[in-house]
Amino acid sequence: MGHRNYLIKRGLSTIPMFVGLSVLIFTLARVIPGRPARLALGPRASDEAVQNLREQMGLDKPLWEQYFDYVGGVIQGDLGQSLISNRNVATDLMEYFPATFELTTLAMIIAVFVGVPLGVVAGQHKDRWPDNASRLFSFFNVSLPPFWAGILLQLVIAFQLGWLPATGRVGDVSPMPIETTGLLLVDSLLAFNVPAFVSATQHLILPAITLSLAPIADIARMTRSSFIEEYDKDYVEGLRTHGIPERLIAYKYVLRRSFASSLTIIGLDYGFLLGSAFVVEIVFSWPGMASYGVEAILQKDINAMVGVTLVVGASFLLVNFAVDVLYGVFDPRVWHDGDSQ
Amino acid sequence: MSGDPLVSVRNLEKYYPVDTGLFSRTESYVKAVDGVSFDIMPGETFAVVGESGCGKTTLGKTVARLYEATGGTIAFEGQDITDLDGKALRQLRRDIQVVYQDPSSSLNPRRRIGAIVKEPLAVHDVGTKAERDERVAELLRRVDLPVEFRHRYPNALSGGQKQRVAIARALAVEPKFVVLDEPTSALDVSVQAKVISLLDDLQDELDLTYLLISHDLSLVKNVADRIGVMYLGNLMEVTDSRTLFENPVNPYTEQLLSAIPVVESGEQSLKPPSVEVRGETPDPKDPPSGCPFHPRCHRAFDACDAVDPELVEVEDGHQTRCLHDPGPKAEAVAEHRSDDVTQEGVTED
Amino acid sequence: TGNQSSDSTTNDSGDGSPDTDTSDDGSSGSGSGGASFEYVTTVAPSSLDPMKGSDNLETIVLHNVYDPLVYYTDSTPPELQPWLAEDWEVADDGRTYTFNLRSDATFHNGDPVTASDVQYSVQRMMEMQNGFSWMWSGILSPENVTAVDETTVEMVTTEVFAPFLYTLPFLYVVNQEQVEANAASDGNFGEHGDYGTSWLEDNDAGSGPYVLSERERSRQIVIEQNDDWWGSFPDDRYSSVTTEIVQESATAAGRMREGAEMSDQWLPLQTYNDLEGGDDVRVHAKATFNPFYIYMHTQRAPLDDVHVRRAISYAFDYEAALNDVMAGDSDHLQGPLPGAMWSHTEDLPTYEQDFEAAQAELDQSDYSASDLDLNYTYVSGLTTEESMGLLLQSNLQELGGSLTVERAPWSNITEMAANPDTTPDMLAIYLSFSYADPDTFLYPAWHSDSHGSWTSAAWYQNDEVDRLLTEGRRTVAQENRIPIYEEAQRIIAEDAPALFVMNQATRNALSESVQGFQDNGITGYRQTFHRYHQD
Amino acid sequence: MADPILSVDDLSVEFETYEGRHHVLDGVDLTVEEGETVALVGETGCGKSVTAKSIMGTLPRPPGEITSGSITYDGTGLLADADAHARVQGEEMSMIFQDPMTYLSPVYPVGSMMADVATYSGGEDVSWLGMLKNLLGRRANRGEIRERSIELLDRMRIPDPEGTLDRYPVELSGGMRQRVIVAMALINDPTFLIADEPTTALDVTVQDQILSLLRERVEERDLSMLYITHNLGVAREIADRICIMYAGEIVEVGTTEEIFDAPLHPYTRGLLDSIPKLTGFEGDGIDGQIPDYTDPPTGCRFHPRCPAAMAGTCDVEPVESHAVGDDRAVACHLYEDGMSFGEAATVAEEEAGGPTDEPVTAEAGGEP
Amino acid sequence: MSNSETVTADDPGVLERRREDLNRVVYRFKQNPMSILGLCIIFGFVFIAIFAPYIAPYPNDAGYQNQPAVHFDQKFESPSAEHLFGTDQAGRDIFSRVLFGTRLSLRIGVVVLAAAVSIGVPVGLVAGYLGGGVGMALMRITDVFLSVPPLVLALAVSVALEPNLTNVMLAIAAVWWPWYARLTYGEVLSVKEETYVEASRGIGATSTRTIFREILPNVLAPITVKMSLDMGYAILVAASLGFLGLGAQPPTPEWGTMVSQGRDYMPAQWWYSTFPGLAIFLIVLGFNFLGDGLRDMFDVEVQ
Ligand SMILES: Nc1ncnc2c1ncn2[C@@H]1O[C@H](COP(=O)(O)OP(=O)(O)OP(=O)(O)O)[C@@H](O)[C@H]1O
Ligand SMILES: Nc1ncnc2c1ncn2[C@@H]1O[C@H](COP(=O)(O)OP(=O)(O)OP(=O)(O)O)[C@@H](O)[C@H]1O
Ligand SMILES: [Mg+2]
Ligand SMILES: [Mg+2]
Ligand code: NI
Repeated sequence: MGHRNYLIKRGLSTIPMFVGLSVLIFTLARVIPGRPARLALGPRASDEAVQNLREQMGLDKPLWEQYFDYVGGVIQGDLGQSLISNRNVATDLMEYFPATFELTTLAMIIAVFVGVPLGVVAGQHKDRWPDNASRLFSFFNVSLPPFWAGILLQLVIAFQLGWLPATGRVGDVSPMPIETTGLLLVDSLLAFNVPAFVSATQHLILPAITLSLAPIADIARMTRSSFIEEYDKDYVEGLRTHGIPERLIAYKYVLRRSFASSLTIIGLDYGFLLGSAFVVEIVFSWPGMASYGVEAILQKDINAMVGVTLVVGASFLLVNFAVDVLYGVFDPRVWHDGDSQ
Repeated sequence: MSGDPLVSVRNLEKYYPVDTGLFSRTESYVKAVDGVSFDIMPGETFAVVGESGCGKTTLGKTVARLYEATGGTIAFEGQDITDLDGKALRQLRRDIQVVYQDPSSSLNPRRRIGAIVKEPLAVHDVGTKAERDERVAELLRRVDLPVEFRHRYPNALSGGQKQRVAIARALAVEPKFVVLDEPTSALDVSVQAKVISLLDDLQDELDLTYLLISHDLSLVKNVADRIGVMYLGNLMEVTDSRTLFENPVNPYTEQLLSAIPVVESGEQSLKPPSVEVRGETPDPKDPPSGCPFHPRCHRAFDACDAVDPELVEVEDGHQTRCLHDPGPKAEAVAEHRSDDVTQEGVTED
Repeated sequence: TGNQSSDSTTNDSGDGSPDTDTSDDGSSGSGSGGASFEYVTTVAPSSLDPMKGSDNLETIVLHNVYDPLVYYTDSTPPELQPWLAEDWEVADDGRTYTFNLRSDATFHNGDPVTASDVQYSVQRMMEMQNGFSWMWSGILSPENVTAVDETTVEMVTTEVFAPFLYTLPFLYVVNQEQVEANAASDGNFGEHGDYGTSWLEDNDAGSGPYVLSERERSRQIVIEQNDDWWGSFPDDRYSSVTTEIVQESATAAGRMREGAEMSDQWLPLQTYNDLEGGDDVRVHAKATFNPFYIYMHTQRAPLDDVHVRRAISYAFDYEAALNDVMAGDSDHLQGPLPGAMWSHTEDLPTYEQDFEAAQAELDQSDYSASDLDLNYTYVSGLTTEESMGLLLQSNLQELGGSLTVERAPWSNITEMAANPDTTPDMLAIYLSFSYADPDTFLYPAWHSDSHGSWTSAAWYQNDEVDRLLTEGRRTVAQENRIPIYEEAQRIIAEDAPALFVMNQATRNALSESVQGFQDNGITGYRQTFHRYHQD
Repeated sequence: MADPILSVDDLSVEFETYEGRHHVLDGVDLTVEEGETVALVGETGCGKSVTAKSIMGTLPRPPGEITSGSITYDGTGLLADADAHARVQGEEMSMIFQDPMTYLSPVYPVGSMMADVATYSGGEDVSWLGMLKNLLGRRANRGEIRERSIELLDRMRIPDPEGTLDRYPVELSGGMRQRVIVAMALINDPTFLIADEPTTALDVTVQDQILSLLRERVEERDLSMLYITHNLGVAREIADRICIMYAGEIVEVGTTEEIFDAPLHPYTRGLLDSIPKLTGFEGDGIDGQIPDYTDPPTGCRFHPRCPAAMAGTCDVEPVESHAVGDDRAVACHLYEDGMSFGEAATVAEEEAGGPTDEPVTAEAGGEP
Repeated sequence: MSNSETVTADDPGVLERRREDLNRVVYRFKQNPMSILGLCIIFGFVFIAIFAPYIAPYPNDAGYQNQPAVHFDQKFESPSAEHLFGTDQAGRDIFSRVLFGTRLSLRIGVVVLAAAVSIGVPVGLVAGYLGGGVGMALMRITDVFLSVPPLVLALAVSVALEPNLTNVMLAIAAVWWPWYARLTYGEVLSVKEETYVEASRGIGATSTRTIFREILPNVLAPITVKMSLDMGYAILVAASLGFLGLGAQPPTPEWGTMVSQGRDYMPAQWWYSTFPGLAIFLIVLGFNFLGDGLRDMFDVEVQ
């Protein structure tokens, strides 16, 4: 089997997942008690108006028909009207998603760049103090409720020390960079807008750190254990017997394999991170998709809810696809799965 | 040979589908067992030898109905058991038992020895609880294990002891036919000898019939009545054990024999003249055309990569599968045999 | 009866000019140069379509961008003042209203405001069935609105509906031509396509004092002074208003400290308290029209017994509610109506905490204290409502009963209230206010026609009250309506279908520099920026 | 005779584990002469690999600990001087491993590993920069090393050696991998080779091929080799001299013919008897199993399984190695006082006759 | 009969054998001080949960015995000897409420995991054992669930149902079972390859018997370890839902809700959010320590 086949196959396998996901979310959204049409029209709307809106939204059709209508729309980029924003959910998401993306991506980057070295150091010094310290640190991180960690950071760093802003995505800068990617950091850089960039970075730091705490721990733990496991492998002994320098063994051979194992965790953690974003964005008033999603769920804005969950699920699937591809880069055996025993 | 065979296998096939990736609906197979036929007489030990991956285990387990055959038939006591299922199959299991290669993995590490040996009795609902306990004690004694081992977990036993437990379990329901899948290959020689002699004793005592799978020709020579030599899913040569060593006719058997490291100078004379061994077992997913052995064969000629030979009888009870003894395919061979090429002309492709 | 004083409603606050405290029209035309005003809010508007918007921030923007026919003054209770309509009259049948439009009003694109625009606005409102349209459903239909000539509109209500004029400040007039020109052809409204709804989200088609100049969803809305407005601005006017949407009350407070002009009324009490200490910020607190009730399900045992309801009303600790839960500046409600509303009467039975009286009432009922095993539901996230529930819980315990406090999202509550079986025993509600008429409080809450709505969660049924409330609607003259409503209030207060807990003070934080702010208690009309000016 | 190139004297190794202290090697003596192939033969767990690792200096410490003894290579004491050990290990010695499946890094093409071995074996350290260069595939003498590898693989009779270098281990069969491992061991022209069961995982036919390759190479380069196996047949094919090991002790040493023709130690005899032979097989194996190293039997470690164990002697007195002729030694109480095989056999007969067949119940050890 | 008695007489004795097993466990456990600490923390919390009414200075402030108390006149008192953790907006003692909150958190953890395990493990067992189309289908469904972050799905489910505590627990269980299904599936796949499973078939055991006697006992270890790690996560997710406004009904003290409510009063009334958060942190930490110790002990890798 060649690389391309592997990629195509792996890519195709996400399609049924995506369909399953949409069915799941869609069904869940429709069985929610409470009449979205009434909610949309405000508490004092007449029954007649509600009924009209129901028809407009197709809520009186059988569920499967609604589903196909919906999927038809999705294919054309129409995620339906949001009841709370009165806009197409797709438009809303285009606005909110970049903020979430920026936040989660930075958090993931922090997590990888802190977690992997931490895991390697721990693995190299197994059962000695750097290992214990790193493990303890990891334990603390996973156990911190993200919302609480965020609040504490705000309390200390923003309120007490005043080093960084507590909430929001960007300060009072003018002119604001023109939106091209929606990612403020990128946009402000593109526009050479230094104040905006600085402000956006400052605002990003606390929430990104908060979000990254748990993945740091996970990645460190995974890297550590796969590093140790790999270090125990026969071929490492073989290399050592041949007199290969320890540094080369550790960083060329062992790390590459153990990083591949950590990659799987990174993929899973991305999902976890998207979940935590739901609370962290609230804490930091981050104008992202998660706050929008929470609102949508609480307000039973079904289209928005389905849209948000779909996007979250899709990002998760995509990231995991990317992770699998990367996995193949680090561990070429994957490409040859099935080539020979 | 006289009387009716206990086990009779005809054209047995077992193919494993291979996932060839994109879009293809598993059209490709590993033909682990590809048309194997043999009979086993009651009370006899029939051995199958061959190199790793040639399909020995698959053959044994298919005969024991642990795997579904892809084709062919298996008859036990004259009755076709190829398609038994459900209750009838479970009933059959009392008569056919298997002892596995790796004693460590064939015992559940979380159950005590007593429970493991008792399991077949419980499954087939034999006797009362007290009777079963009694039987377990008896079985353990029979395989030379102290009875108090029943309270131990497998990991507190040595490899040889574990294999004895496995044997005790196999014997619990008084089977007639036992498939021994490399029962000693995971054991040290000093322990292997003990287990082999135990199996030998049991066979005499309980009137058992064995299908012994092994890769150790020296071992097989000493314990088997008849031997089948297997290569890439096919039996290459079948005969009684004495004949096989004294008069091997198949080139593969010759190579196998000549490669055995021996420990006694006397043995050397029993080996066929040394022949050059070349190549390795091909990828079973992509077997060579014609005779499966031809790329490695020191006697191959140009017909070998075109014609697939059949197992033919060269003398009474001695079958071989080689174009040098072509059987019904004689004409096809003649067509290809342009010249009397023996050594050269065939290269690995 | 009441067809007499139809014109008396027209007279209030005179002659058709906006009630700017300083006058002199000269300054109004020469636009720019005014200061900019920063309004901070934690609530994002969902729609800026004048026929869709109906909540707080939406109406703030709409009132400043669109002109209705009539307008509220900034007194409490507010009166009506001429706006696009210079004057109007009500025919003797109490159903036919004739409005004379002012001729100098133009839309922001320069088109004159005409009678047919008004007619179109009604049609758009009633066909879209969104936003405030419920106010007129069953009362006004588009075909009963006629443009008599360029500047005269006639509206005929289906029945006599006395509060009609008080509802009109919520009927914004849009530029028909402009809307139609910008309507997308595919939409839910047949020949009208989408009725211009999507265009109106980012553009305006109004004639009001400000022009919508920029809208960045969930970040800010900028409106700029309309130089061609027919009305006049004060001297030190604010020529541009930026509504900044922040997520956190803490951020809002921060913006105020940094010099924003005004913040909305939805910040936590604590934040206002914090702000109050600051230098340049003052917090304006006033109890206007924000009554907080705890409905009791009058059709379910044991609350179906008036004595039980009264007993509970006597058991509640209003003192603690007003002073400890709240900050002491809210009013104790006397009966269903806020004190500031006309027709409110002082002479009503008022409940104070009095366990003896409670016990006495309980003794008169068929139930004993142990039967009081009730459930109190409030809207998730509203800490005040939760605190009130907890307070009531401990009060009832003292009485010998018990109460479970439950939270539910608003969306569930409206659903629950639709059915008597799912309506909770007790429901905490801020009875949100719309038009400045007692009817807006009484009819939706206590008339049996309103059953099924969250405003009527007591499932109160009293034929006399029904009769009075209907009559109040049918009676045109205000002086005749007052006794009717007084009587209704008295009966309701005696029946105690709800705990009339308080009329909560509304707070707004303002920069010291802002002048001209008057809280008239009406959503959106507090923030009529064209009335504000710098000191 | 010249000094042996390798001599191991009285080597004892212990392991600290949570079950307690394992006394694994107990005074191992071993010599390898220049150009000689010595086979170290013994059953699973008897300490063959531990011996090899001690010589190579790759014994994991902890948990392992060398409690006594010395290892001398070409006159250099290795245990005392870690640097010398590292140098010798890198420059002079090389090792081939048992399991071709696990001794190659799965994530690099075999050529890359070979190149690293060629470049770095010798123990010199690598700078971060050097490593970066390495990772980017630009090492100094790349072409030369590649050529050397190709040539070597070719001599290992690997078809398409050039292509093989770029393949990953998964793409190679077991036999191919083992050839690559052998090639890797030979790439830097070692003078001393340790082969730890290099053919155990292979089929007889492939084993045959690898053995003849090794033999050729050893002869051609005049290598000294310590060949570890549990297969006496293999030992017979490859070795000049054989050391039989049991439970961490060398029980018998002798030339190949001597060992096979006249085994002295009861264990050796038992072992030989246990092996199925083409000529026949009556052997009954040896009762019992290898002892528990936390609490090894006192006296002779083999005595609980020994058919000729002399009560009062074998279970009490530690055994010494007794030289029996040149080049031949056996560690058994039977041969004390320079007894010959014949004499010992009589003693053994008597002893074995005494205490009847012990039931398996008496199997030693077994407790976890 | 006499024989079987002699057999048992040889027996080292059940009790002794048990003790032997226990000794080994204790030994492995002692190696890992963190897991001991974890165990102590958890015991501490269990103790608190059981004896909360006796430890808490103001049990009624936490709604004990359905006699909830409020003291609006004492609202927002900062931590003092009288109120160790200060008071909240209703003047209730936060210390008492935090102590009582333990009960709820533990209950959530137990119920959620019990539910998740009783769905996920059978699904994983069946999918793994049957394999083929059925197994594939089951695992695809599981994967779909896995592709939505637990918190998001739990949020949606708990809104879809009425948002009360039971449903919150159900919601979390609904998003949790797939992890167990996947873990079990993976374990079953590897255990299934063990020869003893085939051997069980070979002696004629039915599938059910094979699953329960041979496979299940061998997959329990990783499941147990995961459960102890997950107790913490489940509590965390429940707290997050509480934080988002879906949790226990007042006046039942729930840590997440308390943190969330306290947030409105930051930074002035910092104690309101801080202490409940600390409690969550500690209990989750305890379970993580313990789970990690167990993982070392059973020597399994779970994610
Ligand atoms: N479950 C399976 N699925 C696919 N292929 C299989 C499976 N089991 C065995 N094979 C393949 O079938 C062939 C024969 O395998 P089998 O285990 O029967 O060989 P064997 O002779 O017993 O080998 P060994 O000596 O190594 O035990 C091999 O190529 C193997 O890869
Ligand atoms: N790292 C280690 N930690 C603890 N004990 C060890 C270690 N390495 C080896 N041992 C113990 O030393 C003994 C000898 O092991 P060794 O690997 O030398 O055996 P071997 O003779 O090579 O066996 P095999 O033929 O199975 O390879 C074994 O009992 C083993 O348990
Ligand atoms: Mg096999
Ligand atoms: Mg070894
Ligand atoms: Ni490939």
